[in-house]
Amino acid sequence: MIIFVSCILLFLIGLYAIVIKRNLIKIAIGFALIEYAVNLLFALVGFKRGALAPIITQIDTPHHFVDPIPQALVLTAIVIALGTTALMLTVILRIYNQYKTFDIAKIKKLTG
Amino acid sequence: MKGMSAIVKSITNITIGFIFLYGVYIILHGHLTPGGGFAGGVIIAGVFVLKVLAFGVDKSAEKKSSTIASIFESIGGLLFVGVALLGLIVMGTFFLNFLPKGEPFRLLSAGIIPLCNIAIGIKVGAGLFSIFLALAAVKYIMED
Amino acid sequence: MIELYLFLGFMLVAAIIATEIKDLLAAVISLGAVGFSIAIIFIFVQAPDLAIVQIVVEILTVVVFVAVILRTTHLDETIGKKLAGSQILAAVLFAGFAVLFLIVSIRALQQIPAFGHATMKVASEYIRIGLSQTGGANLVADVILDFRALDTLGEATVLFTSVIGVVALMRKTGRKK
Amino acid sequence: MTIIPLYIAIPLISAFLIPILGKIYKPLVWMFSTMVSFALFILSLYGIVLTQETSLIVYKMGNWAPPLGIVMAFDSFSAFMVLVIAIIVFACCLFSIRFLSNYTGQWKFYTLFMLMTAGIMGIVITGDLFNMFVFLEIAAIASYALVAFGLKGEQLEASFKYMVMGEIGGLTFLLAIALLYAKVSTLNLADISMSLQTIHGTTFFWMVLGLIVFAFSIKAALVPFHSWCPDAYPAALAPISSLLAGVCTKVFGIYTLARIIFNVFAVSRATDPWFFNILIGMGLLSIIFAGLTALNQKDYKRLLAYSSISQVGFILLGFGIGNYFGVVGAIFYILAHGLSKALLFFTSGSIVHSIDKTNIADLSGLGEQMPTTAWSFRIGAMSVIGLPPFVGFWAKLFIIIGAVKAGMIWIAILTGALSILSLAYLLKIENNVFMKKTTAIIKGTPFTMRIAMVFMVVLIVVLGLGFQPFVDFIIGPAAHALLRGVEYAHLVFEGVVTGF
Repeated sequence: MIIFVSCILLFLIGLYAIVIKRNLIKIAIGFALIEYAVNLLFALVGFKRGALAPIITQIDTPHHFVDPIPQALVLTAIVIALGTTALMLTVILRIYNQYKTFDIAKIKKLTG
Repeated sequence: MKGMSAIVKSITNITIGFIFLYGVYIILHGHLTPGGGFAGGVIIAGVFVLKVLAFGVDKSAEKKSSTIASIFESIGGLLFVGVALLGLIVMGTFFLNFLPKGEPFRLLSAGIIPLCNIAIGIKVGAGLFSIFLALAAVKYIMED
Repeated sequence: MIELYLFLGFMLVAAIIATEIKDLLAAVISLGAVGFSIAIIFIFVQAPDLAIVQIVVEILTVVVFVAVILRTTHLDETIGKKLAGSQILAAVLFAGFAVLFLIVSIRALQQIPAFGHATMKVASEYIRIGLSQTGGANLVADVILDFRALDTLGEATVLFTSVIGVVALMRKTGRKK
Repeated sequence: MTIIPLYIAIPLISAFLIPILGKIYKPLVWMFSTMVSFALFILSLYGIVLTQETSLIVYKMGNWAPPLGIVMAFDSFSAFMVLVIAIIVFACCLFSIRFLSNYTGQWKFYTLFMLMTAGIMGIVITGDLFNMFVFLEIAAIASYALVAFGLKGEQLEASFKYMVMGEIGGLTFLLAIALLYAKVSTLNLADISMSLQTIHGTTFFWMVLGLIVFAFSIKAALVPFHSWCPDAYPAALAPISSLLAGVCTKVFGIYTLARIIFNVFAVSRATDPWFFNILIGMGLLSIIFAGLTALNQKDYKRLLAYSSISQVGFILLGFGIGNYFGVVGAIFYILAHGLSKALLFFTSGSIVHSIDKTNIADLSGLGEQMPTTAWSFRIGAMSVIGLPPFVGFWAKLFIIIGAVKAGMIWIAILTGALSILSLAYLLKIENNVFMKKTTAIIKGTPFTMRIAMVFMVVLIVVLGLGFQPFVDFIIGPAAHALLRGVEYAHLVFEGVVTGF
């Protein structure tokens, strides 16, 4: 239980960085934290106490493995997170080049 | 981008081949051991990143390598979809594992899985290298 | 399981440092610490595939972050400034939301199987037929490249999309004169 | 041979080919993209024919039986969505040809455009929860990049805002998937639906559904979470605004929400009326708040963006009514609003292309100089307001009939009355932009752009006049597909498998 809750805490720390921080890089860091939190929670729910990593080494022994599906899904999710982070950093870099600041309070061309 | 000192350069020269080989190993053994196309592809991208960081590139080389990377990326993607479509053409189902499964625990087994791993490896390696070039090395990518 | 708690605690501390420190480079290094502790946790929960991918992706993420910071600035000027009124309002709203979210998610987490007792309805089927039907000994590779290959095609496409997106946004000018 | 995976494979392969084609000969890129989108349009018509014969086609990826592998579940609702997507994608492609002549990096635009198409198509066809997330991310990442495509300051800023909001939505959805997986240990939508029957109504059930509704209300830009939308639509290039307003928000938010509520969680008005009343409330909030805000807007595209948010509210209202006519109205509204709003954003693009201004105060008297654009605007606007005989009228009528049949007279009256809001803000544009006289010389609208607008106008008029067979053969079955609830799961497991 504490293990799952610490994932939720990591999620909230990331959300805090996104909502409260005014620095663009900090917001990107917040996103990375949220992505980690969800990935970690997903990987943890597939764990089985006393089981082995899901790689078969011998054919005839009885298999007692952890759940391979969350591992496969988290693999996909990590890559998606990498793609999003790269795109977000590109937008941040271009914004910096135009406004010379990371402070979102100073970047206000849009209203509302 | 400028290169680094002579020490970095000579150490890079020694290690770069081994890292590349390790990446290829990870890709080819993806169906037997942990790792696979994605992890191996990132390692291969790392080889090129290391090379660029250590030796530096001039503008024309940058442009050339980003073009080559984008072509390789398209090829990797087409290879992957191609394997999927072959399943459709040969046996009538998208993504069917239509090749013989082979003997377990051998390098040449598991049907299309190693092929897919290779396609993903090429694609990921090329793609991440072009992200690195775009964000770190080139001032701006010049117009096509 | 004491080592698991240790790394979870380390992860949370590093995450707080990453959000609060003034120097952006240090923040990114702390982010790297979070990522690496997660990679180690993956090893503890018997997920070597994930650990490998997490490590290489973490390295690449940090490299990209550092590349962007080196081309711009590494000081967070917003730290230490007086909070604006809207920010205080946002902080209060966020605190309320966080408490609510925590309570509701604890209620929900109590209803899923406890840590270490995965249900494995479909997964046990994979374990049973995985090797004989696909021929791959690594069950995770079997899942991502055979049973759920469409996800992997999607994953490769996401990466392709973001590469094209990065290249498109790094053009010199948007419009022709 | 079955065609269902081709809806995803064709745009995907063309996206991989376009970078190579762009290096060979540049004009090849737009020719190829237009051809591909036309082919998709033809294929989508064939999909409608397929679903007339069988109510649900299951396509097993890699020939694995449902809970093991990923399946594509293609029913009448999916077929209808594919048709709407294909129509608007084709029109946007046509419109982009000349519009993009002012911009650099054409092959990048078309690659992202095709990736986005592949993503949207994937969302509506897939029968697997995690796969839905993956396609959602493909389409979303492509759209973030496309919003910033012009590289101006406000475009980058809008893209960043959109990315922040959109990713919070996406990651919340992933969190919900993780919780759901921990409980039911499967990812197939049909299998989840079966497993959830046993825990229907528990705290866990509502918590996960709440997370999903939260995630998709961000993606659909419903009112408390809409703030990205009025920035992103005006900032994007006109064809992308059309695509975003016409199909993206509908597919990202509304389609997914409807599918998950009706078919997966199998909630119905009969069992849980309070949940549907919340949906109605959210719909009304969007309609009223965004409609009133639209009245004060000074920018042509921003006004249309608020109008879009308000119209999405009507769709949610239709689903919230929850009986057959309400759902028919909502589904019809997806089409009606997609066509009309895409057309209105086309007119904004045509104005931007000619005089490069979008502030309503700076524009006047364009009616004489740009007759095609002006008449397209008028017809699109009448359809949005809901005047007969255009397609928007019938959609609204079905929602009102649904409300009356459900005994919610006041909702029926409100739906009719709130159309006046749309009338008010669209008249503002008509009066200022198209009516007055001007002396300025304006360069004409290019031929392909006019073709795209005329294509949409023809569809709006034809579907408006011939709505009866359309409702009988396409929308009615789609509504039945949604309303059959948990029956969906049984159909997937016994589903008709197509092959050679």
